[in-house]
This record gives sequence, structure tokens and C-alpha cells, in this order.
Amino acid sequence: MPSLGADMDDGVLVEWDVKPGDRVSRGDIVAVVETQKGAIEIEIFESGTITRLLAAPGDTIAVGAPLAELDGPAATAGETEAAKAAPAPSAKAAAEPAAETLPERPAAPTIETPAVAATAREKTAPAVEAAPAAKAAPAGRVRASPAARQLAAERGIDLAGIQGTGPDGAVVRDDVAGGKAPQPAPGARPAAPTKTAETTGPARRGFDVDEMRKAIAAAMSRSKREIPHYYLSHTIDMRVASGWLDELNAQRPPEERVLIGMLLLKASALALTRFPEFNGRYENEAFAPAPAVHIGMAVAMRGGGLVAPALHDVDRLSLEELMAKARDLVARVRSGRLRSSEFTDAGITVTSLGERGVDTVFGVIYPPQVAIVGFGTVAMRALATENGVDAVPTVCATLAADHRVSDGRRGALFLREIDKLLQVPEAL
Amino acid sequence: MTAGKTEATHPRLTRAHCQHLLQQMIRIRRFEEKCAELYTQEKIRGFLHLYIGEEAIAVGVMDALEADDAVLATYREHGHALARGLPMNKVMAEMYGKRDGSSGGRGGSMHIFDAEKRFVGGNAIVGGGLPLAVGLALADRMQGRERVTTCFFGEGAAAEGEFHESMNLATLWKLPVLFVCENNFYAMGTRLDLSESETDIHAKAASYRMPSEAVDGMNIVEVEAAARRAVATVRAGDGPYFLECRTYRFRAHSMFDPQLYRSKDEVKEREKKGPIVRFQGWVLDAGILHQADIDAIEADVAQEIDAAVAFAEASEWEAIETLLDHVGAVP
Amino acid sequence: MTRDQLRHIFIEELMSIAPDIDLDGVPDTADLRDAVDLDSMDIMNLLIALHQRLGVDIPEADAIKLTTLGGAVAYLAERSSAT
Amino acid sequence: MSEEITYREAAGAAIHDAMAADPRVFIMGEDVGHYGGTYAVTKGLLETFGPERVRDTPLSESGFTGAGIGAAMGGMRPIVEIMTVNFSLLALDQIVNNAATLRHMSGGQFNVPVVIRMATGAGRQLAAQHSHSLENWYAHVPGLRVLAPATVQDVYSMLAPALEDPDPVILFEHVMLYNRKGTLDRSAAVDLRSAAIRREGRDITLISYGGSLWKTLEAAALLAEDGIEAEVVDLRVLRPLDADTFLSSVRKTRRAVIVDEGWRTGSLAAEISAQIMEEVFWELDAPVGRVCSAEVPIPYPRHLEEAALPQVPAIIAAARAALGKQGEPA
Repeated sequence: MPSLGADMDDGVLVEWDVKPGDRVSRGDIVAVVETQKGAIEIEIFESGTITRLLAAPGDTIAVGAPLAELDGPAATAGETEAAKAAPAPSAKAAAEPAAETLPERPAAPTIETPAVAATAREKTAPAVEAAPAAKAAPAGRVRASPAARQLAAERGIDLAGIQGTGPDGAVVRDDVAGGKAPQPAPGARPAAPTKTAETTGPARRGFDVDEMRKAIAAAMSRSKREIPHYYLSHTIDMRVASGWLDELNAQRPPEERVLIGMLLLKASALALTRFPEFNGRYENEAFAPAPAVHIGMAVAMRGGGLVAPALHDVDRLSLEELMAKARDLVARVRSGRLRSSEFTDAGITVTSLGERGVDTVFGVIYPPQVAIVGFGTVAMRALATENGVDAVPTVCATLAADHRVSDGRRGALFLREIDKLLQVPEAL
Repeated sequence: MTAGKTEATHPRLTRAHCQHLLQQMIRIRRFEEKCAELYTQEKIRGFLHLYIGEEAIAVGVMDALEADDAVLATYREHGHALARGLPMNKVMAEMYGKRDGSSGGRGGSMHIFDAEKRFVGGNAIVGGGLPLAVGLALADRMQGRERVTTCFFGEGAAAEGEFHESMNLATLWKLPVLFVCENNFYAMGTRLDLSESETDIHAKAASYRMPSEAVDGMNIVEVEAAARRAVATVRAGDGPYFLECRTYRFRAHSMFDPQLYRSKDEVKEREKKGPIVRFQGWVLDAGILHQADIDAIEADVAQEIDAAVAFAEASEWEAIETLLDHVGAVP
Repeated sequence: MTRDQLRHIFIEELMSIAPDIDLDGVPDTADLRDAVDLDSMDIMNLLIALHQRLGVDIPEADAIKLTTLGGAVAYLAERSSAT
Repeated sequence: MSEEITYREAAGAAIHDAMAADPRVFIMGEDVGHYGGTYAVTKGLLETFGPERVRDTPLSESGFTGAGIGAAMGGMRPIVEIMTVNFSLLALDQIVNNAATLRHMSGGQFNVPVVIRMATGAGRQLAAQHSHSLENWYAHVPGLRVLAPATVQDVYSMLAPALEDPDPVILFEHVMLYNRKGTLDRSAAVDLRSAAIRREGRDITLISYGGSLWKTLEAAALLAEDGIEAEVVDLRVLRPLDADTFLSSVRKTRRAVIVDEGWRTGSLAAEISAQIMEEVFWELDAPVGRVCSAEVPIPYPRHLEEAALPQVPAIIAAARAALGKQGEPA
């Protein structure tokens, strides 16, 4: 189980995308794991053949515990991880004696883990022991809180289909009450064809609104507490850019069209290559510039909350590639299925209000990033032009940046650079 | 109780008083004999500690006390309760555990209480009543009342820390407590010399500078005389007084006691010098009372006991619903 | 293709793109961008999906006609019969 | 009218005011008079009320506690001070076998209106015979009322009703509270039945009392920074427990952690946990957590003493675990 963030201790396996015997290559998606932040696709970093799967969907697996064994040239990820995982007291799910109901899953590899965990627990004897550690539910039984069971029984909901967010991944009442999680009974949404249910099936997990709210609250509180923000705003004339784009799109079938937001993203990315102090992380009282231009694209969730998964190497993508990636990303956000790396490696966030927003957005920096660029709605506004005051499409670009890392002067130049780039859209 | 008797420091052995003393002792004796019988019939359960052989102490001391004095006793307290004037009906009903018992049936044989008679139990922790007696006396002192608190306990209590703490506190604060040690020489089955380095119990009290004396507890006249002296001293405000009454228990410690620790001969020998046999013999010899008087006493007592048994039998059990009553003022 | 079929397809594709929305009680005349919070990326994805599934050409300028359920069905009916 | 005073001063003021108001009230205990009280709570009372009513006792816990019980039965309203809960074990016989039982044994004829105060708890490096928290031993006993005032207001305001209580009251003062300052309104009345919600929250219920309350509140404040809103229940009265208050809080939050300086095994926390299981099992979203003292006599060195006691990080960890959040806050 890879660590997908410092605050992640474990994850719940949602599905396997591979089976024993499958050949896998570095970068392949092998599984989907549910975390506090949503369902995340697990990439494999080795190549080889899957020999056996060590966990079953529904299992809670501690970070560092092996998910599968790989037969390959080098030391397999599985073996390495296994060695690391054994002493972790919470590595219980991996070795949970579920073999009899999950025949594809031998009990052998980390069979000693429960004993280790138990011993560790007795010896540590600290003042805390909030929830007794030895509690992996028997295989086949969903770990669910009494409150969740009660509500599920009342509503006739099958707990097995619900992803838990409670202790050790237990299904808690909110997971059942949330309703967003799987299975409204068929027919509950008459207008929706059956495919919907499938689409919203196992992958459409997580993004618990309450949890997300809490995570946002924590991150934004920390940001406002720790980061001395400064703010700049600049109105950009979009006549050239929108004209160019309209012309481009008019010729193209829908799948090849580009949204104006991509121009804004791309211009930001190119500008960042010249202003690296806005792209990176501020940690341990030091700024580390990012080695690449990975931009977190803020995507609002319907019903509240937002995520900002990363678009990688935006500066090197064509507008069409960028559009395809962004579409894919938004689609996966909608279905709650993001990749691990997308959560961790953005060096800056860009938030764009789109066509139905307002004039200006002042962002709050997402720590440990050091800047956020905001774009208001592109709309016709009065602007003094060479023709006098004219109605032209404009966008208000803003920058909120960390004063510990950069100063207003550089910030201003950065925004102007974006402006300049947008005046030559064909070069984007 | 005869009016004005406490004014005298010596008992006046009138015919009426002797009759009273004898009748009280016989009441206790016959009552307890009946209790032993009822115990075998399972009418009385729990522990049953009989006072038989020691009656002279309770009767002798109690006669020296006033109505508003407080009395504390041990789990061997049926005799004290009766001598203090608790109605035999209520005491018997308490032995049964019935609603009309002196403690509403909640206490049983070891916990007979009566607020009206200021009879403060019935304490079944050896030594446990002594600090309470000190406190009751302290309250009297602080409130300016000339009352005496009398505390009965066995010689076994002298081994408890609470005994020594109470001796010290009572003397230190000059509190009006009469400590009455009923020394029957056996703490359950352990003979005094096997448990105490100093077997002279009243000497222990004396070491706390408390006026202290030992008397023959089998001689009711001697007990009463000593008690009157002691009570007068205490009531005068001179602090506590310690009376050791040497006595003997004729029955087992409780009903379930084969008495392995002493011989039958020893018991027989002692019984010959029992308080009732001695006093009865003396009043007959002296012509103060006649056999007919004694027969009348026995008849009276038998009738009282029959009535008490009938009363206890007829009394109701407390309803289960009342289980949690009397835990606190606010349930 | 009947209007009902088109309606079914439209909803199916819409739910595929935005499985987290709830169309219950949304009238045919409601602007979906307001009613269920579709953004420009969602609309774009919807156009693409419909284009691929139905083969109808949907010029950029016509995207606005697909922002209500009723409008979309009417538009698709018109366009698909035209081809 | 409010004033800002220490817990120690408030405890002393409560005794002073009670003695001034009722001549039946007096205080007795080791070093309450000439010494001024081990924790200086009774300082100055001897000068005001004299040695009869501020009564130094010999080191006879059982004797003077029993005397207090007897004096209560004799019409006085004694306040018995026992230096620490550890020493109260020497008086356990009198408290448990007499004070708690006399009303019942006598069929309701006698009652014992005594107040027994004692210091409790660790944190002053007093080692294993002066630092324990045995509140639960007393909270176990029917016939006693057990109070654990954690605030300046409570330690002042609980005494008067405790003295009015016709039955024995045990009042615990945590040693780490004596120097704590707080606001006191002498005219405010409190009851001896209810727990208090010291902080409202929706995510988890933290239940505590006495000295641990403040650690619990500190933990709740830190949890809030992490987006977790903890509700903090101050039990105030350890017997009889105000189950209604903590149960309705747990019904709301569906999660509970109990912070109790007593040892875990057989603790008050265990009792509360059991009551939660019995009453709101079907409404829980997580196992009930406990943060208790380690199972060791309290050691002398500061770092070991601290390690033995419930501390803020442990409370936070337990709360996070109950919420399914492992590890350190983000």
C-alpha cells in the first residue's frame, strides 16, 4: 500500500485491475484504493508478472503492507514492502485470516503479523489505546459501526456496497446516510438508465462531503494561519485569444475543441517557467522550487467541496493534449477516481471560474504550495482600447502568493507575463 | 427504669430493682435461646451471635444511662437492644428481616437500630463503632449537651487501629464517651493471650491517660456500680471513661462454630458462675426475691417471647419495589 | 430514433459524465448548468459523447441548445433526422 | 459579582463562608489549623473560627473520619479533610462501612450529613503514595455522593449544597487545580446532579472530570484546528453519574473518548464506557475510547510521571482514532 500523503495510514482496496498471471509494466494501474480523499488508482513502479494478490476488495491495508506479489527481475515491490510492513502494528488487514473465503489469497506471507501486533500492543502500554487494535472483522463480514448497521437496516441498504470512512475503514453512519455512495435501489432515480448504477459502482466512491469539508477546513485554516498572503489583480484583454479560439473551434468536431480555460492554463504554465518562485513547496522554513510545471486544477464538486488534482507538465503539452487531459481529469473527479500522484505533486494551483462565474477570484494558497492563480469569468466588459472605451472580452487574473517566498514586484511581472502570452495564442 | 437512679453512683438494691435486673437478664437469655431455636428452623438467617453469658454487662450498664444518651454496640447486640428498651416485637421482627423490624428488616441480627432510643447499632466491623462514638460525643460537646455516648465492644477490638485512634481522640478532646469493653477472652476462636501482648485491656486505655477500671462482668451488681461511677464522671465533663467487664460467652461465636478452640469443661465451669445463676441465687438466698417471683418473671418473659414470635411471623416482607429505599435521602 | 430514445441516450451520457448529479425533479426546461451545476467542461464532454454516440455534428455555436433536457432532445431529434 | 481567584482560594472561601453561615459546620483533619492546611486551603480559618471549629487531628484517618461521621449523626455538619486520597484508604472502613451504610442498615432512621474533602491526582512528582486517583473506588459505593469540581466556580459552589445534603458527600480536589485561576460568582448556585458541557461540538464527545478536564479542553481546542469539533463533558458528579448528559452527547456525536486519570482497569472510564454500550450501542460509529493512566504506581521522575498520565496528545490520538483518522493531524 503506497503512502499517498503524510496523513495516510491505510487504504481500503476497492478493486483489482489485474489478476495473477497478468503481466504488468511500470506505470500500469493495478488497483483502486479508497482513501480519505477519494478513490485513487494505484500505479505500479515495477514490471513483471503478478503471482498472487495478498488483499481482497474491502480489506483495509496499512501503508507499507504488501498488496500483491510480483515475479520479476528485481526485488519485487511486494517483498520489499512486506519486510517494511511486518512490524507495523496496524498492518492487520493484510494478514487477517480471511484466506478461507478468499481462495486466491494465501495466508502465508505475513502470517506472523498479528502476533507482532499483539505483542507490540501489550508492550507499548501507553496511556492511550483508543480503539483496541485487534479488530479486523472476520472475512465476509462488513466492518460497520452499530449506527451504520441500524440505519442501513432501516433503509434496506446493503452495507457491503458502501465504502467506510470510520476507524480502520469501518462503515459509519454518515457513509450510509450520505446516500451519494452507491446504490440507491434500482428505480430510485427513474430517469436514469441502468448504466448509471454501473458507472457509479465501485469506482464512484468516497469524496465524503463532510470529510472533504473537514480536510478543506484544515488545509485552509493552516494556510491562513501560516502563510502571509499578498494579492495582485490584473485585467487581461482577451480579444485576440477568444477570437483565435472561436475560429479554431468552429472548424473542429467537439472532441477536438478547446476551452478558453486551457489557454489560461497554458499561459500560466509557460509564465511559471520564467517565474519559478511561484511553483514549488514551502516546507521546514525553506522554499523548494518544483522541478516541473505540475498545475493543480481546482475542480468544484457538485454539492460542495473541491479538489485540485495535478495536470502534469502543462508547459510541455499542446492545447489539444491539455484539453484531453483536463477532460479526463474532470471526468475522473466526477466519478471519484483519481490517481495517487495527482494528489501530491502540484506546485501551484490555478482556479478558473469558467463561463458562469463572477469577475474576480482571490484564492487561498493550498499548503505547502506558495501561490494560486485565479481567473474570473471571461466576459464582455468595458475597456479603454485604442478605439476609446469599448466592449471587449476580458478576464481578471489574480495572484495570491506567499510573501515568505516572493514579493509583489515579481508577482506583478508574473501576471503581466501571462497577459503577454495570451496576446499570442497561436504560440501557446 | 426507676426515676432518679442515675443520681446515685451506687445501685440501690431494692426488691423492685433486683426484680428488674433479673427480669432483664432472663428476657435476654430466653429471647436468645428462642433465636437459636428459630435459627435451626431457618426463620432467622445470616450470622447469629448470641450474648448468652454476658447479659449482666448490657443490663448493668444500660441502667446507668439516661434516655437521651447514645448507645453503640456490636454485632452481638440483641441483649443491648432489649436492655436499652427496644420493644422485643421489633427486635424479633428484625431478626426475621421483616418490615416491622427495628431497622425495617434491612439490618437483621447484626444491625439493630432505633433512633428514638438513640440506639446507634449494631456495628459489625470490629472497632468500627468506636470512632462513631467519639464523633457523637464531639457533637454533644460542641453543641453544649450533657449527654453520654456509651460504646460497647469486645476485647478483640483492642487489636484494631480504630480502638487506639479513638482512645487517643476521646482523651485528647475530653469527650463524653463511656467505653465498655466486654472481654470474653476469645476473639471468635482466638484466645486473648494468643492475640495480645498486653492482655490487661483496661491498661491500654490507661496508657492514653483515660480513667479506666476492670470489673467482674459476671456480677451485675458490680457492673452496675462501676457503670454509675463511670457515667457520673463522664457526665461531669471530665472526659471519657473506660470500663473493662470480664465475662464469658457460653455459646459459640455464631451458630456455625464447633468451638474447637475451647473445651466443654471450660464452658461448663464458667456456666456455673454465670450472671443469672449467680444473681438469682443471691436474691433468693438474701430473701429479696422468692421462687414465685422468678416463676412469674419466667412466665412473663415466655409470654413476651411468644408474642414477639407471633408478631414477627405476622409481619410482612418488604416489597421488592422498595429494594433501593434508604440508600440516600434522594433516591 | 424516437424522442424517448434520444432522451434516454442524452440522460445516459449525461449521467456517465456527471454521475454525481441528481436529475430527479429537474424540469425539461431548466438550464442544466444552473439546475445541476454543469460547467463548461461537463458540457464539452457531453457534446463529445453525443457526437460520438449519435454521429450528429454539433457546432460549437449550438452548444447552448443542449443546456436544457427538452432543448437537447428537440435539437438531437432535428439533427439526427437531418442526417 | 465576579472575582478572579485561584481554585485554592475558592475552596478556602467556600469553607469560610459555610462556617460563617452555619454554626454546625466545622472542619477537622490533619494540619487544617495551625499549619494552615497541607494545600493551604484552610489558611486563616483557625484565626477566624478558633480551634474548636478548625480542629487539628492526630494522624488517625480512620479515627477522625469516623468521628466526623459520628458528629454528623449527632447533629453537626462536619467537613473532614483527608490530606490525599491515598491516605483516605486508612479511613475507607469508616467511609464505606459506616457513612455509606448507616442509613440503609438502620432502615432510614439515621443519616450521615458529612462532607469529606480530599486531594487527589498526580502531577506534582509526589510518587506512588501521594498521587493516585481513586475517585472510582468511592464512586462505586451506593450511599455516597462523589463530587469532582474542576472549576473555581464549582469548588466554591458545590460545598454549600454538599453540606445541605443529608447524606455523606466525598469531594475530590485535584492537586493540579489549586493554583488555577478562574472566575467566581459567589451568588451563583450549582446543583450536585448534573454534568456540564464545557465545550460544544458535533464530531466526538470527550468525557472527563477533575484535573483531566483542562487537558481535555486543550485537546479539543487543538482538534478544532484540525477541523474536528469535540464536545467536552465535565462529569462534575461522579456518583450518581449524570448519564443523561453524556449519553445524549454521544447520541449526537456517535463517538466517545473518556479521559480519566484513574488506572484503566476497572476505572470510572470503564463504567461510563459500559453505560454507553448499554444505552447507545446502536448509535455508535466507533468503539468507545479511553485515555487513562498507565497501569503502574505513579513514578517520581517528571518524565515518567507525565508518561503515566493522560496527556493532550494521547487524547487527540484517541479522538482521531475514533474518527477513523490515524496519525498526526495534517
